Formats: sequence, C-alpha cells, structure tokens
Amino acid sequence: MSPVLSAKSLSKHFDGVVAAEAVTIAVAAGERVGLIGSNGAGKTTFVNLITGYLKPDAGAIELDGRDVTALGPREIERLGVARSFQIPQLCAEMNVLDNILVAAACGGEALSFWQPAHTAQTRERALALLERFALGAHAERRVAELPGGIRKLLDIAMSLTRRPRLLLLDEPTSGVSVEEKFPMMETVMAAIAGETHSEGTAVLFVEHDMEIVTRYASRVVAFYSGRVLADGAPATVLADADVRRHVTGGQI
Amino acid sequence: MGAYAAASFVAWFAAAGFAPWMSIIALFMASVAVAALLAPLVERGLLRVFYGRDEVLLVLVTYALFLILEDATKLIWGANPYFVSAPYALFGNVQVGEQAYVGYDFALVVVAAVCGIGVWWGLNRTRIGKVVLAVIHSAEVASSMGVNVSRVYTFAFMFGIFLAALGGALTAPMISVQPGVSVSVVIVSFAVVIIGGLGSIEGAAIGALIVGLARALAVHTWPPAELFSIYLAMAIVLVFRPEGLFLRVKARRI
Amino acid sequence: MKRIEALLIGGLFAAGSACAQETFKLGVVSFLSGSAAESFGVPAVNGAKAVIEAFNKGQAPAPYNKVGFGGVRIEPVYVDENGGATKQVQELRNLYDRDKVDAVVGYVGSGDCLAVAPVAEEMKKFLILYDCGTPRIFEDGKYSYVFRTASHAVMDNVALARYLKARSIKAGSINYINQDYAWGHDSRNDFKAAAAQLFPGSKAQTDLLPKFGAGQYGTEISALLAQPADLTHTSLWGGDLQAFVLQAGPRDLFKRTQVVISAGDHVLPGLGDKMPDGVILGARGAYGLMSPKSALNDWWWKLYEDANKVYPVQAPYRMVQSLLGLKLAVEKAMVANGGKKPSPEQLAAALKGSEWESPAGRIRMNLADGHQATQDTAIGRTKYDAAKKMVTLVDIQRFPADCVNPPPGVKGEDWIKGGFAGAKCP
Amino acid sequence: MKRTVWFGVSLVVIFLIAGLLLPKWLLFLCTMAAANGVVSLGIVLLMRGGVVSFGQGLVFAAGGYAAALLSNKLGVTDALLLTAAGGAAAVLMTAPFAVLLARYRGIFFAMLTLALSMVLYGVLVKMDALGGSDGFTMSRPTLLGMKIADAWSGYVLYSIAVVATGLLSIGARIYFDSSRGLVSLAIRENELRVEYLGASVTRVMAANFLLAAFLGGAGGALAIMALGHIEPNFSYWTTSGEFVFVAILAGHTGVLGAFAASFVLELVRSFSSSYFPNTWQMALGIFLLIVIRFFPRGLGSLIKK
Repeated sequence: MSPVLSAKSLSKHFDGVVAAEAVTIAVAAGERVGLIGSNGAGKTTFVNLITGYLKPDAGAIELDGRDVTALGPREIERLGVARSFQIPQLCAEMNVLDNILVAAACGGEALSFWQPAHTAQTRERALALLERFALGAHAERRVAELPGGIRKLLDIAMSLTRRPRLLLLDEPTSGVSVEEKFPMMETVMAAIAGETHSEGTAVLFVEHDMEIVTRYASRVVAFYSGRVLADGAPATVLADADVRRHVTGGQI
Repeated sequence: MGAYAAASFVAWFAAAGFAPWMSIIALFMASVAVAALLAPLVERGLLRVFYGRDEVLLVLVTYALFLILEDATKLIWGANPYFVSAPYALFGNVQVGEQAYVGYDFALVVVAAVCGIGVWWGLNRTRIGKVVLAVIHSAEVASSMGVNVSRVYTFAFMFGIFLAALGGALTAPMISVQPGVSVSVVIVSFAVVIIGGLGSIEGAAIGALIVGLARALAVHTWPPAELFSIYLAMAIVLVFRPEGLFLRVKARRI
Repeated sequence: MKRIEALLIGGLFAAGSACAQETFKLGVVSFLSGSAAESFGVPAVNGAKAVIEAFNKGQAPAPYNKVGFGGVRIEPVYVDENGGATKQVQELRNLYDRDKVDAVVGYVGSGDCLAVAPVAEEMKKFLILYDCGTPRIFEDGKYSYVFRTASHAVMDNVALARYLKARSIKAGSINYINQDYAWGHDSRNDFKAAAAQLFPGSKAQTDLLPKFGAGQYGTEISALLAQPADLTHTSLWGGDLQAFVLQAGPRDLFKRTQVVISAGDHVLPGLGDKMPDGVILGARGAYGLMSPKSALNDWWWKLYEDANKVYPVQAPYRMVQSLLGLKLAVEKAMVANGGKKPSPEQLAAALKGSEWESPAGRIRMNLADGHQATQDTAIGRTKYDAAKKMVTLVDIQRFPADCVNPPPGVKGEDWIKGGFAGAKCP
Repeated sequence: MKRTVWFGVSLVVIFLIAGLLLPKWLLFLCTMAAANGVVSLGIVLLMRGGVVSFGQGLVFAAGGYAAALLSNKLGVTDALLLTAAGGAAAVLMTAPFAVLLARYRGIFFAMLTLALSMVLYGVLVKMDALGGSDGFTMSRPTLLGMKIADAWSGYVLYSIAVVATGLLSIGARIYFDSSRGLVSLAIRENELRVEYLGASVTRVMAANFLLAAFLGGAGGALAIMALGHIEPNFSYWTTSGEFVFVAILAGHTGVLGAFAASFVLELVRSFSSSYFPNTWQMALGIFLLIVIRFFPRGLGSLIKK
C-alpha cells in the first residue's frame, strides 16, 4: 500500500539559512515516527512544509500518492492531515466543549447557516472524545482558566476530531511538568489508538525528550541543519555517532 | 481648538501692542497652551482607562470627545467668526510665473517640513525618542526596564495634541474660524494615517502628500471627483497594501 | 409651566406639559451649531428672539402692535437644525406631538426643507419655511399646510445677470466656483442659463465644485488665476465665502476678474477692510444695507442692532418677515373664529395668498397657489468706508418681484431658458 | 432552535400590542430605533467574527435608495417587499468587496469600510438624478396591496418595522447559534487554528459581511419608509459612527441588546436636542463616554450575566 506521506527531496531556504535540504521521508499508516534534532535543525520547518503553511523551494509532497505540494493548510487538512501546536492554539474565551465543537464543525462538509452547533448528537460525540483524553470534567470550564498540561491535551484532542490519517504533534510534552509527561503521553497514545482509521493513523511527533522518543516512537528521524542525519529504529539512530555529536550530545 | 486659541492669542498680542511678526509666536504659544491644558485632562482622565483595549473603542471615545469639544469651543468662543489675519500678511506676496501666491503658504510648507523632520529626529535620534519607541513596541518590557510608561504616554499624547493644535493655529489665518471647521479634518487625518501606515512618520508624510495631490489633481482635472478623491485614494492604497504603505513587518506567530 | 419626566428603565416617557394660561407655542428651527450657524442660524434666531420679545410686550409698530399674536403670549421653542434631515424629521414630529406646538417656523438647509415638508403635511400641522432656497419644494410637490415666506433662489441669479446687463459689464468669459451640493449646483445652473439669455456667445470656462465646508481654496484660486475670465460667479456663503475672500484677496483674484456673488451680504460686517471694493453681490432679497427706507425697517434695524451690536443682514430679515406674516395670519384667523387660537387649517387659509409689509418691502404669497412668496430684490457693489470702518454697498439697483421671479405655474429653470417670458421690468 | 422562534414571535406580538398604547412621537421613535437597531445587529454579527465595520452607512444608504427608487420609479410599493429589496440591493452592491474585505482585520477593516461608504456618499451627492445632496422624498408604502390611511400610518409603519426586524432577529439568533456562528466566534479568537481545522476563514468572513449587508440594507429600507425622505447623509461617517456605537453598547452576545441600545440612543438624541438646543452634541458625547466607560462589554452582557 502506498505510504500515507512521502516527502521527496524537499528544500527550503530563508535568505541564507538552510531550513530544509533534500529531505526525503516516507511514512506508512500506523507508524509512530519521532522527529528529533536541536533547535533550528529544521523539525518545525518540516512540519510547516507538510501542513502547507510554508511552500518548499524545491521537492514535492505526496499524501496517499497524490501531490499536495501546492495546496494550502485548509485543503491539506481536508485530505486527512491534522496537526497540534507547540504553543496550544485554542479559543481562550470559549469553554473546552465549544473548542471541540468548533474543530468538529470546521472539518465537516459545508458549514450550515442554521443547523445549531449544540445538538444532542454533536455534544455526545464531543464528550466521548474528551473522555478519551480524560478532559470530561473540564468540559464547561473556560480555556483561559486551564493549566498548561490540560491546554496541551485539548490542543491535541481538537486535531483528532476528524479521525485524521496523518497526525503531526509539535513537541507534545514541552511545557508539561516531568511527572505529568508520561501519563500525558499514555493518554494521547491511547486516545489515538481508539480514534484511528482501519489501518491506523500515522503519527509524526517532534520531541526533545529522548525517553519519550524511545518509549513511544517506532521509528526515529534525526535532523541537523536542515538535512536528515539518520532514519531508522530508535536504538540504532540514537547510537549513531553523528546523531550523538550533533543531536543528543551523548545524553543517553 | 488650536485655531480658536490662536485667534484669542493673536488678539491678545495685538491688544498688548506687540509687533505684527510677534503673531507667529502667538500661534505657537496658543498651541502650547492647548496642549498643556487639554492633554493631561483628556489623557489622564479618560484615555488611560482604555489602553490595551480594542482600538475600535478608542476610535469611538475620540468621536465622543470630538462631539464634546465641538460644543465646548462654541460655549467658550461663541458662534461668530474670528479672523486671524495678522500672520497671513507677514510674508507678503510671491509672483511665480503669472500666478500670484501668498508668502504665508510657502512659510507653512517650511514649518510643516521642520516639524516633520523634528519629530522624526526626536523619535529616532534622541534618548527620549528611543524610550518612546520602546514603549510603543511593548509597554511591559519597557516598564520592566524602569521606564515610567504612564509618563511617556502623557508626554507622547501631549506632544500629539501640540502638533494638532499647531495645525489648527497655522490654518486659522487662512480661514474664518467658526463652528464646523473641525468636521472635515477628522476624515482627512484618518486617510493620511491609514495610507501612510500606523506609527510611521515617513508614512504619514507620504500619506499627506498623496491626499493633498489627490485632491489637487481632482480639482484641476475632473472637478466633480474632488469630493471623494481622498476616499478613493485611501481605498486604493488599502487594497494593494492592506496594512498601509510603511508598516513594520510583523513577527511570524507559530 | 413645569415639565415632568419619569426616567423608567424601559424608556423615557414625557408627561403632557400642563400649561398655566393660554399661550401660542411656536417652534423655531435653525442652525445653532455646524458650519451654517454663524452665517444663517444664530443671527436668524437672535432676530426671532428680539421680535418675539417685542411682540409679547406689544412694542411693534402698527399694524403689528397687538401683544403676542392677537393678545396671546408667544412661547418659542428653539431647536437646532444641525444633524441632517433624518434628525430634523424626528425633531419636527416631537415638536408637533410631544411639545404640542401650534406652528413651526424654520429650516435653512434645502435638504431639511424637502424632508420636513411632507411630514408636516402628513401630520396636518402648520409649517412656514423661512429661509431655504430650493425651488423644488413647490415645483415638485403640492402642499396645503406648508408655506415659504421668502422667495426661492431663482431670483438671485436672474437679478445678478440683469444687473450686469444693465451696467453692460463685459461677460465674454465666465468662471464658476460653487459648493458641491444642491444649492451650489442650482445657483450655477440658474446663472449659466440667465447668462446664456442675456449675454449670448459668452463662454463658460473653469467650472469648480469644491466640497461644502472645504475652507481651503488654494488649489481652486490657482485654477481660477490660471485662466482668468471676465466674470467669476460664485454662490459660496458663510465660512466658506469668508475663507475664499481671505485667500483670494491677497492673490489679486478680485483685480484680475469681476467677482459676482449671488448671496454675499452677510459676510461684509465680519470681513470689513479685508473685503475688496467693487465686488457685485446680492442678498437674496432687499436686505441689510440694500433694504428700502421705511418706518418698519428703521424700527427693526434699531431693535436688532441694540440686541446684537451688529446691523441685521439677510438671515434675520427673512426670519422677521416670516414672523410678521404669521402674526397677521393668526390675527386674521382669530377675527374669523371669534378670538380662539386658530387651528392649522384656519392658519393656512389666512396666510394663503396674503400680502404684508416687511422691513425688506412688500411680501406677496402669489406663487404655488398662494404658498410661495415673491419679493423685490437688489444688487449692489462693495465699497469700504474708512470713516465708518465698515463696508457699504453703492450703485444699488432694485428689481421688482415680477421682473426677477417666474410667473405662477412656471418652473424657474424653464422660465429662464424660455427668455424670462412675462417678466415686467422697469 | 424551536425555542428561539417561539420566543421571537411572542416578543413581536407583545410589541405590536404595546404599540397601540404609545403616543405618536414615541411610536415613530420606536420605528426608527428598530430600523437603526437592525443595522447595528449587522455590525454585532461582524463583531462576532472579530471585525467592526465603520462604513455600515454604505449598506444603509444602498438599501434606502434602492427601496425609494423602486417605489418612486417602478411603482413597487409593498413595504415587506421593499425591505427585502433593500437588503438584496445592499448585498449586490457590496458583493464585489466581500471577499476582499474578508482578508482585513482590526482598524484597517474599519477604515476600508469607512472609505467605501464615503465614496458612496460622494457619488450620491454628485448624482443630480437622485436629488444630489438634498436627496428626495418617497411616497408612503402600501401593505399587502392596501393603502395606509393617514391616521394609522404611524402605527402601521411601526408594526411593519417590528415584524420585519423581528423576523430578521430570529434569523440572526439562529445564525449565532449555528455551527457557522460558532466558527465565527472561533475566528475572532484564533483564525489561524480555524484555517488549520479545515474551514475557509475568508469564506466565513465574506458570508458574515454579506449577511450584515442584508441586515443593513433592510434597515435602510425600513428607515426610509418611516422617514419618507432619503439623502446622502445616510452614508456619511457620522451615521456609521452611531451604528457602531449602538453595536458596542449592545455587546456581541445578545440580539435584543442591539434594539435596546438603539432605543436608548434615539431617546437620548431626541431629548438632548430639545433640552440642550445649543449643546446637544456635547450631551450625546458625554452619554457615549459614560456608556463606553461603564458598559465595556455592552448591554448584552448585562442581560447575559
């Protein structure tokens, strides 16, 4: 079966700074890929290229074999690509439930002028999703009053409302305290498992914490100054000499 | 308000027997008086409450102020017209080709240029200017570095009022100062600032030139269009440069 | 008389005004703010205040010497005309319904006149338009409750053209500068048509239409000086006219072309020595320095000058002539109905087609089936009198009403284009 | 949604009955408050999307002139038809700008709408065919083919306004509660995320602008039918400024807030000019300041709290 995502020799330069150089990666359904690399290595740029926020200078992006290089964020999302944000992008004045309802409405077919947003059916489906993220209790609370960890979870939950084929998590555990990190990732991975397509959602997550990467990634891609340094099983990539020198700095 | 104050100051100067050329000084003093009196009252009393709030609210607050000041000037100075002709004749006439011009108009251009460059120099080349720019960019950071932000706001607002009052004072000799002169200025100043891009001095200068030329061009080529030439220019600029001509680049958000 | 207001959460309801003893409530609407206040609004209201006070004390000369209106004291209610026609329609309804006025005299802006006339007609209440000049009121519509006690603007430009013809002033080429709104367009069209009749072959050159209330005429003056014409016609008035004169004077526009102003007398007191000599101007009637000699005029001149320290110009004159006409109509109606306060219908019947003496000469309601007045007018030339430190008007020529007004039933513009058919001139 | 419809209809009936008791001048004031209120409701709709139009005079004038011309020139005089025609005309006139304007935010959206409304003002003053700056009068409309008798004209125009604005308000409430309404609120707070979630921000904003234009045009038609006279001032910036003030006073939560605020403004305007003939502008200005100072979230928030 063709890969869910295939990036072919993508490159992107910002007046002299090499953000991406000949990046070629293919991701199949069900894979859990960790993207590691120091700050400015090109991880977030890669995510922004995949989601259409940035246009590559060269190379192509394919989703299920279809070229989407020229499409904008909205069209790409409709093709089943969802992303969460390093800094949670939420609607602060609205409550948690409404945020989920917004996500559900935006992904739906045509936005209706008169179909009420709050119906028994839409509420029930949204609450189910929140339960899966252990956010049920916060449904009526205003987002502005929520602590960092909860906001992170909500941000990821919103990207899951449309059962995406490819999910991009941008540093899911950044800004979350050490004790909460693992329970949060457990919840997220369990929720993703519960929500997926028949063959399972492909997940790419940008992460600095190597313990998270080794535990949750089935495969790791290491970036360094815009290039792919190594791509393979977590153990082999983390043991690679270049990766140790440029990325992990001998952490393990 | 500046025009009316100028009318009173020039009258007091004349009554006190000062020489005609002193009337120029009277114009500047009138503007300083308006700034000194009006600015703290309005800024401290009113605008302070709205900082950081939606800028549309500020537009409404200034619209309400406009209504109040319109009647206030009428209560203080009454409805009959004032003529401030002393300064107008000071610069004699200038013959350019077969068109005769009044020296005052050229003097006005010079004063405007001096003010423009002065403000630009003040903002970009002096310590106080740097502080004001810092506050504009982000008040929190500036105050954390020990800048008394509220005093900077008051000073900046007072200086703004001074320039506006000076504009009124310098126009006074050319017109008959009476109720209703203020309405037309509101929209033209909006147009100039929007065309020029918020917060940029070069932008305001270019914006003013565009508005002035648009009006003059309309008068000479297609008189009926004079009425909405300014708004047309404003609309056209906004269509091509949504943030005005000279706005600073905004940082990327994600 | 106390007025009681209860401010409820839901809304503000005004209880009816309990009136101690019978008074004639008169609504007076004119500009108390905005750009027309200084030139037309406030002087007219000052004129009204002076005259109403004189009426209430019975000090007016015969035949106006009864106290108030036929013995009934007049209680004026002043309303500001500034704020657009929409607001004026609401204010008029409030005057009739809420304040229960018996009659309204008002309106300077032609837009306001066009807006309020149908409302008064619908509410069957008595309305006198004392100042607005647009001929369209009675040419486009027919009213039984609405009257205009001043002649419309057609006569000003016709008289101007006739004055130039009578003094054979060269008019080979004409420049125009008029405010860009209905009054400006109508005046320019009327003068252009009149000039075409009286000066065949004269060429219209620059035709400028600055924004109403522009105040800055540097560009326009340069355009006028670029192609100086024999004649420069303008219908600018109030602050705009003063600014134009102040900016054009030093640039010798008045020396290089003969400037002609259709309604310019009201700026003379203010401008004083800054007003160049030899400018030909009208006052939309025989007003101020051009008013005819009469006992009534002397009384009025002294009454106004004592109260306001400046001699009356066109605006207060038009107000006083409307109040005099109203007084006679009320008193005539009271005679007919046995001394009771007249109903709007009785007032309308009394005023329709009537004539009366005013400080500016005889006012005759003989157009638009007795609803539109005609009056004599005059054109003069400015001359600064250093001794009296004021601008005087010399070489004044008077034009009887029938010479400069269209006959009943004929539209102004058609009458001019038709070569002033039926005009009776000396 | 059923609840909104029933609540709305019962409110309209209550107002119709109350109308019979009001004195004539207050009846006229309520009619104008309703007509202006629906225009401000259009601005409230836009505010929910995070933008404020300072040029709603454009659609107000477009609706008014369309209704007046239809009535005078083409003999279409049915009131409800004219109201709908006014709204449609406003939508047609603003359609070309809708997509363009949908990309603007904050003060630039306000200024561009202001500029467009002033361009229309300039054009209207220029067109002598439309009466130039004096505008022109419009004969009284008919209702379902019946001529309206003079005595009843005040009440009939009032009820036309109440019924029309009632229907439009019910529609607005339904729209506010719809998924598109919810997404508009989301755009107000984080349009980047909405775009990422798959909705076209531009299309939602453009649709909001056209809906607001329809409300504004209908308001214009209702106002001209009550006033009987239309002039370019409908599109002047001071008129637009008052609509914005009413919308701010109303707050962007409730629909009723817009009409309550409009009623309050009409009351203050009418009483300030008779009690302070010389300083009514100052009275209005002070009132505006008090409201902005003490009701920053608007009347709507009072009701909701």
